[in-house]
Amino acid sequence: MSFSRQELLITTIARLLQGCRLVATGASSPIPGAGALLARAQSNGKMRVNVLGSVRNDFLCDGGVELFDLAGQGRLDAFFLGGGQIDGEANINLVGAGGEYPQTNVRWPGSFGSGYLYYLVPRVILFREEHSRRVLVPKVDFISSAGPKNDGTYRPGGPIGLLTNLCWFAFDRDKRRFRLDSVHPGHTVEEVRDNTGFDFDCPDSVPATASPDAATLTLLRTRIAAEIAETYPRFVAQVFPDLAAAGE
Amino acid sequence: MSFSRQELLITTIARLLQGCRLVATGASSPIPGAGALLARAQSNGKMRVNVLGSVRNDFLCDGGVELFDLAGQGRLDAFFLGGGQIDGEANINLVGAGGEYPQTNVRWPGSFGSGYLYYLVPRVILFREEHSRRVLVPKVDFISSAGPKNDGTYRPGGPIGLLTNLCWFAFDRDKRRFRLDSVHPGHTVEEVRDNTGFDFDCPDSVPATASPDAATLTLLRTRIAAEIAETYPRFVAQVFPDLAAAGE
Amino acid sequence: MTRELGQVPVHGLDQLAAQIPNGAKIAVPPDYSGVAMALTRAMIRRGLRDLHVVCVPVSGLQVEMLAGAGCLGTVETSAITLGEYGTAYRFQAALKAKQFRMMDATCPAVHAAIQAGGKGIPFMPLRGLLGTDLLKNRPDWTVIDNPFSKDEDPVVLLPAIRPDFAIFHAPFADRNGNVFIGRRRELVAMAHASTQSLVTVEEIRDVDLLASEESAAGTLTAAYIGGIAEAPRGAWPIKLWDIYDYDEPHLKLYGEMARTSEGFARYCDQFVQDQKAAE
Amino acid sequence: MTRELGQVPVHGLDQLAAQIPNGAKIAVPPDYSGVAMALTRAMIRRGLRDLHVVCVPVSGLQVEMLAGAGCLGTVETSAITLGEYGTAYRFQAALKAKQFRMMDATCPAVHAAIQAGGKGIPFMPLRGLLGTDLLKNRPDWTVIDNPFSKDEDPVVLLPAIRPDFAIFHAPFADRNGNVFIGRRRELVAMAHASTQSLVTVEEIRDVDLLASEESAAGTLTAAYIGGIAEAPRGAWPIKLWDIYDYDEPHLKLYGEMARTSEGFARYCDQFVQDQKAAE
Repeated sequence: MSFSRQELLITTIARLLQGCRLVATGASSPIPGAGALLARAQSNGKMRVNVLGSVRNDFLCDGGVELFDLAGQGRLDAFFLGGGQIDGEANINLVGAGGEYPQTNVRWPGSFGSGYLYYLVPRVILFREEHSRRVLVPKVDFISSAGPKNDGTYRPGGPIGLLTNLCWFAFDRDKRRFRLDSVHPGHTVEEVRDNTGFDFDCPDSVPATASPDAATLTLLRTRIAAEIAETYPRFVAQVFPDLAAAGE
Repeated sequence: MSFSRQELLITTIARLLQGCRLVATGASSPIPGAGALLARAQSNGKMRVNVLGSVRNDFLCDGGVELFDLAGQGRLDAFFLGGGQIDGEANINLVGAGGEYPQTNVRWPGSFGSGYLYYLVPRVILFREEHSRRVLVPKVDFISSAGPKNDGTYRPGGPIGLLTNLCWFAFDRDKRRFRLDSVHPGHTVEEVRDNTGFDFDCPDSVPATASPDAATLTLLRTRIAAEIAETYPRFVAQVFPDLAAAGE
Repeated sequence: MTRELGQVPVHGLDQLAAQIPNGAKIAVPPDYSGVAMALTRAMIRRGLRDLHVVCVPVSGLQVEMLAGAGCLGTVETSAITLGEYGTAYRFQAALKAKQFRMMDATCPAVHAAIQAGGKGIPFMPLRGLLGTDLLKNRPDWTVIDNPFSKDEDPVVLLPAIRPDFAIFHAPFADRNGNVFIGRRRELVAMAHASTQSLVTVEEIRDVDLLASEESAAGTLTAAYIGGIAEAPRGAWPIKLWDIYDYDEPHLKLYGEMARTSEGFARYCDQFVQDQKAAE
Repeated sequence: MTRELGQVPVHGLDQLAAQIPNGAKIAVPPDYSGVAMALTRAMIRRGLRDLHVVCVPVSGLQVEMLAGAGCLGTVETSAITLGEYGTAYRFQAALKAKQFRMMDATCPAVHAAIQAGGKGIPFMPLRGLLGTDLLKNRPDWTVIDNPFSKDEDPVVLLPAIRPDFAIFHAPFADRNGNVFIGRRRELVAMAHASTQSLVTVEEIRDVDLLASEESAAGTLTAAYIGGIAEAPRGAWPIKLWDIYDYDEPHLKLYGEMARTSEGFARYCDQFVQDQKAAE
């Protein structure tokens, strides 16, 4: 069965979430949301997923702070962070680039919960579809949240890796470096190298990112697409047009 | 109009609460509760009263911590504290007496919120009906909450005085001593002196505690007695038997 | 097979009590929030030992009975009181006999330390407490100079409390294991701070508490809950909110029997051991 | 004479805005909690200056418009975003022109500092933040060594935030001035931390929110509220819970007009000044 770029990202995310008890997704996150719901469907009822913006898949009752308190309690196993810039030590920048802070040339919305969740959530998946030297820089201009330093400070959380349109980088916490773990079907190591602004470890042979099997794709295109459509109808209309059409 | 001991205490408390915006009473406090409701009735709608254990007069919605948070915010103007022992520097003991802590000879329930509210609430009224050398001691055996020390530590709150069955002692925060301010009708300075275990200032002439006027007594015996009966029916049956009979 | 509400297992009372090991740290609520008395009796039947009980912020008959049954290792509380139903004789006797460690506190200190546990922060500051024998007898508390103040400004820091279990009784759970707690927010704080909550309920209702804004506002979400048992009148002989009141005659009977350890033993024979089948 | 709900005065929108002086510190909620946009337009009409806006923990169109109208002195927030409705042009332009002081934060830091304000404690610790430029650019935050840890353990302390006003929009107030806030507990935290809350509501209902446990659980009690104004569709063009949605065409129109300061001025002429009578 053939699959789209988004379907590969979703199924890859679902694989990265295996074994989690509690996963949350933030604002404007249809692919992580679908990935988490897929992982839940495959977990035999062992995983809880909280999709921000959902009604049916949001079980929080204690206001906006509860997600952060869950992380502080050690209950939140996985979360997703992006970045206007991400560097090779896994520092992320959600604030702005160029010029002098706070009068940066480019200003993004801001750090949201990253300055906290990145430190507390054991399995943070860095997720940024755009894979370019503009985004993946040698050094971020502003550290919204720092990569793990191994300096002995309290830090149960941190990145397990970085997923883009081209590849999956695993993050090696000891070496404080990314390692190219798999390249998505149809792309090459050279393409990754050309479009990455930071240094990373690269084994001699890099496998292709595992393709989803037919059963997983079917599950995704039916039940999961329907579930995520509640929160992200436009995303579903675009990525799963058949389901969207059937639903109308 | 004649009045009972309890009615004098209630109307005295109401007078001490004049000008407060927010007053709360704790568990097992029918006289402070009635005093607060009387003060509210006389405040022209300027006072809020929260009676612990009431349904109609409890406006808190944020759990047991809200009362303490209100105090921390500076919103709670007055509260009542008692003590198994109270000494001349206004230290109070709600834990136990004799022997060595925690294996005291006598053990009382515990400090409840006193170790906090006494420091935060500007107008704490110490209230203990029993006026004896057993209660009013030279020095408490255990400090559940300390009298003001004027040592520069943060302390917006503290006692304004001590009300007993015999008298009203005002607390002089500068001198860290009680001053006998008024003796209840029917009692004498000598009686107070004989039954008080701590030293206190005593002017040459001590007035009698002001008796309630007829209008106040009428208000108390009708509307206020009915209001407090919701929370303390047995108290009302005992102190306002006419109202209790009429209500049956 | 164990029945489940969503991902929350439903147990019998003794099964639920069996989740708790000796030495566990448990958080319990005050009478007005809903005390799991039926579960407490199951804990006594189980013969639990060395429990560290954190009262949020006070307790009554629950700790009194755990004391009488020798279940306690530590009591952390702002008060133990049976209110107008008399003296906590078994608690006082066990305290005097040094059968447990006593950690006297003040209500907002327990609330703050539990909130710190629920936020995953290492400590919480609290005003007040300076100059008290409470502070003097709590080596686990510390005083620092407020770093935000120009002048000397000592402030007490309370280390976070992270109980193993929050244990309480509530009116009902829904079909997904969410529990209605109304405005008893100390239950939320206890549940957030604890590794898991063991909850008894009057009944399980085939509703979804998260379906409406009103009911969701008074709900503890199932993610915090490790097990539920149905226990009609599970707070008895303590009241439950405005649903049922204290059983006054029974509490008077308890007060009389519990004056002596022998009397307490007879009480337990009659109302704890023999109630096993009933519960 | 002003109408009152219990002890809470009911004002018109411009009267309510008139309570706020220049330089006031105001706390505002995120879009999903209920933003008082009609009141924000009244604040712009009033020509307020030098406001210190604390976003709990983020904001969008509200701060964007206050920036465009020159009302801001300080913005303390974890993000300013119009989401899919485009770029916050006026906010970005005012920031670049140094028209206000920017205090970048992370969501749980704002929540924690507001909660500290509501508890009356001087500060709250927070994990995380170490090594960030957020911390480096917040001289009001400080780092101490956790006094409860044997090893070196730096932890950030955030000073409490005590705004003058919490400002938000809610579905309804009851006849006693209590406000239904559902599970939007950041509104409770904001109200507790602030000297008073100025609240707009879709409607005033002749009910008593404290009468049932369910409705009381989702209620902000009147004691915190300094004034209420009725403002049907008062969050427009932002959504209000599940009661009404974003006005997408209007937000697109705003996004187009607000690209330039001239366009923003025309927008204000049309939708802020001229709406005075309507609001």
